[in-house]
Amino acid sequence: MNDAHAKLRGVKRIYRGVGKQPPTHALGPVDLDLKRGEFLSVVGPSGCGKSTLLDVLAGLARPDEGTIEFEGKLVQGEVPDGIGVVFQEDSSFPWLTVRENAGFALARAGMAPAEIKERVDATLSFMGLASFAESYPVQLSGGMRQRLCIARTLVTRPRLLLLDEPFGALDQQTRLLMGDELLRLWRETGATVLLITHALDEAAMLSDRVAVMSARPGVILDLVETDWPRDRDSRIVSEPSFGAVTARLWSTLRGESMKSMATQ
Amino acid sequence: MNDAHAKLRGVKRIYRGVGKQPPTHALGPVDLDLKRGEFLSVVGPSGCGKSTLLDVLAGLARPDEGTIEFEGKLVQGEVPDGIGVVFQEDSSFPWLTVRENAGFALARAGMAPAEIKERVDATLSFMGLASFAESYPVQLSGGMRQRLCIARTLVTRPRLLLLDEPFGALDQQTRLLMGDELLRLWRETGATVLLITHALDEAAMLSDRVAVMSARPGVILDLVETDWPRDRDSRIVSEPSFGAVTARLWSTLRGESMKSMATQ
Amino acid sequence: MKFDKLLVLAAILGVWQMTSLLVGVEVLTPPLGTFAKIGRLFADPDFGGHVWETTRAFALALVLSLAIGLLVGLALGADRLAAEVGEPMLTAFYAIPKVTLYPVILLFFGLGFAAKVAFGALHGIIPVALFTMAGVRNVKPGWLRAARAMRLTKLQIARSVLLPAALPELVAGLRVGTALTLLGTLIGEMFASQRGLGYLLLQAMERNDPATITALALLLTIFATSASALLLALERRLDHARVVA
Amino acid sequence: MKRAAAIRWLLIALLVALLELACSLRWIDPTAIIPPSAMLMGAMKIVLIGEWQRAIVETLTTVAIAVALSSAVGLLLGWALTRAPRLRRAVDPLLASWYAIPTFVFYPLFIVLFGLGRWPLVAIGFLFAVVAMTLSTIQGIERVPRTLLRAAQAMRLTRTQTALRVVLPSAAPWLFAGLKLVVAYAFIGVVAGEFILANEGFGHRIAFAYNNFDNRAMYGAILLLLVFVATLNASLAGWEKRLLRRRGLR
Amino acid sequence: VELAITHFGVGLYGVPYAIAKNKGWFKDAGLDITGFLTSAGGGTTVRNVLASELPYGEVALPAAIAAIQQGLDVKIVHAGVVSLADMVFVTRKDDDSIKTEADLKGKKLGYSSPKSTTDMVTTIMLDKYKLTGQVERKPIGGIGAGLTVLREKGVDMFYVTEPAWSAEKNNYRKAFNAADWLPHVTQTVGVAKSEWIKANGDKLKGLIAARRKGVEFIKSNPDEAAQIVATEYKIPLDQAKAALASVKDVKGDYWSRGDFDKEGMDVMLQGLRLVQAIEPGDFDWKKVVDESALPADLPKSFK
Ligand SMILES: Nc1ncnc2c1ncn2[C@@H]1O[C@H](COP(=O)(O)OP(=O)(O)OP(=O)(O)O)[C@@H](O)[C@H]1O
Ligand SMILES: Nc1ncnc2c1ncn2[C@@H]1O[C@H](COP(=O)(O)OP(=O)(O)OP(=O)(O)O)[C@@H](O)[C@H]1O
Ligand SMILES: [Mg+2]
Ligand SMILES: [Mg+2]
Repeated sequence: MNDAHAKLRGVKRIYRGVGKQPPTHALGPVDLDLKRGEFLSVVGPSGCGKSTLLDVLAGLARPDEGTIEFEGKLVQGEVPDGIGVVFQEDSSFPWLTVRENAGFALARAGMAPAEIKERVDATLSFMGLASFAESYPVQLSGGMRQRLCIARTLVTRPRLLLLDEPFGALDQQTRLLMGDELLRLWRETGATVLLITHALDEAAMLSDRVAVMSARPGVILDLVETDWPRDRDSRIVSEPSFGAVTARLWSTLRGESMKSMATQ
Repeated sequence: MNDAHAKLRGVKRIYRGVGKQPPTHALGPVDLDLKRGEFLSVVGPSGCGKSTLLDVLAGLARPDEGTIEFEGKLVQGEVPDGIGVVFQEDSSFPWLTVRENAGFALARAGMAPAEIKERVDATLSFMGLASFAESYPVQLSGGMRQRLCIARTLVTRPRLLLLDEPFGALDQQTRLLMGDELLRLWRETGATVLLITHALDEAAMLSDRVAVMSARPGVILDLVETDWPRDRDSRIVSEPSFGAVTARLWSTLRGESMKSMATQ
Repeated sequence: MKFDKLLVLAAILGVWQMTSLLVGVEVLTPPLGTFAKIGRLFADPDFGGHVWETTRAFALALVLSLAIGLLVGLALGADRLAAEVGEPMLTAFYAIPKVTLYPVILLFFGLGFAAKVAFGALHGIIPVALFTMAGVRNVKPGWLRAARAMRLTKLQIARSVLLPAALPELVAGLRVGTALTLLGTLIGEMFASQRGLGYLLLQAMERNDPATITALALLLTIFATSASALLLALERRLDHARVVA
Repeated sequence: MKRAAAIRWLLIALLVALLELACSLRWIDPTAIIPPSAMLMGAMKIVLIGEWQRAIVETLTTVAIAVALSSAVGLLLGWALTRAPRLRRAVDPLLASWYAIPTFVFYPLFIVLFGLGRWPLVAIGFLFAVVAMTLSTIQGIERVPRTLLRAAQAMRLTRTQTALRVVLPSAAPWLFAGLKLVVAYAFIGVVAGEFILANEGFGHRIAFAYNNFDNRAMYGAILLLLVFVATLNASLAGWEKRLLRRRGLR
Repeated sequence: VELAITHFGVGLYGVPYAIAKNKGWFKDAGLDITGFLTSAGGGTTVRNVLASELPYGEVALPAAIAAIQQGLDVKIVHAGVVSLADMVFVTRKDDDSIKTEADLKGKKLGYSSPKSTTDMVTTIMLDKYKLTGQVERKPIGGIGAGLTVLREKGVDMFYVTEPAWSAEKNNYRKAFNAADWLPHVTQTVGVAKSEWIKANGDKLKGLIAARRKGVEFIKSNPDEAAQIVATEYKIPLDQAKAALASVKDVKGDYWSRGDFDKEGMDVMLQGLRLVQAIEPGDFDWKKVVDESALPADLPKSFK
């Protein structure tokens, strides 16, 4: 596979317990190829190892088994250049204003202030945060803080964008708007996107492929291709085949979630 | 209105800005009666003041204008007995195990250990956390932590339950399961429930009434009655009138979200 | 604000005066007597030289304490292994009575200015390091993960994340470190000197001159308090997050 | 943990070996530093001498009292200051600057206030240690996440329950940092106090050895002191580490 | 360069040096002495001497002995203060129950710290007056602490040294002087690094000679000497005068011209053994003393 942007082979992750606790086998083995420029979503029951998958893929944690390659190079214990991550939990810096937060990575990379300002202003404004540029994160609502974290990563224009339930705290309409913005950016920048989400319709609507994960330890049960055109937006939900995709995801997932709630 | 469990009259909340920042008018004026034993959902665009509404209703913050009554008594600067709150953000205690977290409020209230154990075990198990009872919150996934916070509040069996996007980090199937559990509990305990959510179908499916809030400053634009039987569960989604309810919510909300993203 | 400070000041003076009355002026010179003594000290043409001597050594020692302390603290706080290896050694070493290290200091720094500076730094480095370490260690892991995901270098993480995130602890460390460096410099001066405030203090102790002792102690406290207030003001300016919360 | 200990011991062994070598090759003046082997002999001799044993017990008791007092008072003081922000702002600059006062010059004052013997030394150790605890407590309390306090409020916890069940455990990592400083400072204060002023105790014995150029006794005593502090800290550290681990804070 | 002189400015040991410097006699001997390094405590001063550019200084005799015994590279080159005339034992002003040593019976006597000079001196005294065991001795610390305890009635008697005593004269009652029962005690000696002595015999001779001139000057010109002490020590002239007079009043010389007083040194040695600061047994002064730089006209005690 020559066009694989990132490659996971036999990736496993096991958390050691504290004290006498037994270890938790959280993930894998997972084999997955992320094609260059594709939009892939991952869905799976709560606690199945989605965030763990993102961690090892980004190089934030080492897998206990298996290898990860990004752009042909092994990922080991360090986040490679070109990857951008939005975390599930709020990780905005409370000591910086919204604007400073958003421009943080750029400033550290030594970009010229004028260019930073331009990029940040543009991003904040389509994130609906323009009028809060001088506020601090504590002054934002939960959803606004989540949008800030997305903005902070988007401004860096990563080649591989990893998003962990980035719209979890947003209302449905805002979610749709954000989804469309994300699609637009994805088209414009040609980036590869991996989106972890718990909204099946969102996964179905945005993605080229959707990976369905099993209950913990998470392995990939199904990989659904959507065959949407590249030039799509949220109106795709009215396509007849949309229902088929969500139905397939739903049927696979249903059983896993039940299992996961029962055994955990 | 004699059966009003909680009463809001002209409630407003304005956050002072820091330094030269202008104040933010976040909420109101809001007038709302929560009927005893009803299940009311609140939906609204991100940043419209939903969490703020919950804060003042619970007595965690004082409104800048207006009054709140709970069970006939004024709520002022203190959480009245009988109210249980689940916050939007993770508020589990990191130094306690899952079990200890869940039993925390009961232990403080002086309940007998045996009874605590019984209640906690039951709650953890239907929350799908039974096998993680001895784990610490850092060892849980985002969704599991959210479930823990719900469990911690449910064990206290409040008469008025306030939930701020409690299922935000859960996958759809788990969400449905949780929703059904919540309905069951609601029926069994006869509690009044106020649920803040950003999933319109969830709001439509669970509630007796759904309040739709405007963009900031949030006021109540619409109060939709669903007329579902008390004895319902998630299968209600297949009712023909279900579509009508969500459509109505959707149409009101759409414009507000757009407004909110544009002006913020 | 101002009023509160004046009130506290008045309270301190009150307690001081009362204690002085209680234990006798031969033991604790009362406030007025101390101020008068300070006036007389400043009137002495040699006093400026003594102050300058101490200030010089203190300034250098302070720079060393803060710089080395911060670096060590950051390194230990950021790396769990380094902390587990280094911290017990640091704390244990710190508890050695510094006086006994005098022969070692003499051996490495000789007699004079360098030894004084070394003594000052010796007192200051470790508290700065320990406070810094504690602060850095308790920084929310999520922020560090974000920083790593942004591919910040170690230095950038230290500067742009650890420093602002642990600012209150850092400033506390710097404040304690500053005061202790001053004390250390002074003790260094008591070992071998013919100039400096430490020398004056030693003379006053040996001659049983409580007025001078109290006056010098007050001067030192005023000095350290000013430094402390300055650092606090700096912290308030930098730490927006706390202002908001 | 095992690895850290191993590395630490290795490092210590290396340093010791280096020092031993430097001393035996006479790179270092033996009147300034003696080889570790000689220090060890000195230490062993000390533990066997009754006079020293008494001194050690005396000093450890004084330190223990100072540690107990200063951590308790520091905790309460820190807590009180966070409850009274106006007072806090007013006294804040004074908190740390207090360290610059050469406490031992006020020994006569302490004698009048506390009499002869142990208590003036306890006072010196206490004064030295209490601020570290106060500052750490303030920090710990200020760092309690707001959402946890809100949760406590929502659960209708009383003030005492909130303080004991939420604030205290949440601030625990900072309190631990403070406690470790307290141990170090109490030792420093008491031993230095004995060194300069007292007539009993470990510090005085060290001073005597110092003044008599009895390097064996002096370094032996220092070695013992290191062992005391290290043991105390190690027991704290084990506790602390469990606590941090649970919270994912390394 | 600076000379390390123990308790310079707070004890009278340094007075001859102050005069020699003030009079320019060090310069005459080809030495550029710019000031005096002081410190409290014998051990530190010896260490300072060794670390100093000019490795010579005046230190307490017990410290010198200890240093040499522990293998430090110093020799005793001349005697310094050979009397305890500066050590005054005092009581509270209103307490006249202690007039003679014998009155100490059943009283509380303070001293600085175990194994210190005051420990030895009081031990010897009690022994001499057969009071051992009948007087409660309490170690207290420095003079400040001691006087405080005396005032607070924690002890009935404490010691004060000159020139501090001259400043406190009116606040306490002097009972007696340590020199009353121990007329010969060598308190301080000049020490120098052995190698340096070999290479710089002339300089050392110059130093000793300059100091000696200082000692003689105190005798011949007490008023001017007091004047110089007042400026160099930064104390009031009256106090300087009184302090010099008080050590002169006591019989015997206070400052040696440089020559040793073997008896006084042996007393100190005996004291050190008494408090177990040095091992019992023979002690060979010849091994620690180097008389080569003493002026030719002064008697040599350890040939
Ligand atoms: N630090 C940790 N230590 C121990 N176990 C952990 C740790 N982090 C996660 N786990 C366990 O690993 C499993 C997978 O967690 P992960 O966070 O990857 O789930 P997730 O799929 O992201 O879930 P969610 O949708 O709820 O966020 C869970 O069972 C969790 O208990
Ligand atoms: N502590 C605060 N200080 C200042 N402004 C605040 C504060 N908390 C919230 N706000 C502002 O109040 C408004 C409403 O916030 P709130 O958290 O109630 O929104 P929300 O409806 O819960 O949004 P979300 O769905 O994103 O959680 C927002 O515009 C926010 O910026
Ligand atoms: Mg997750
Ligand atoms: Mg909210």
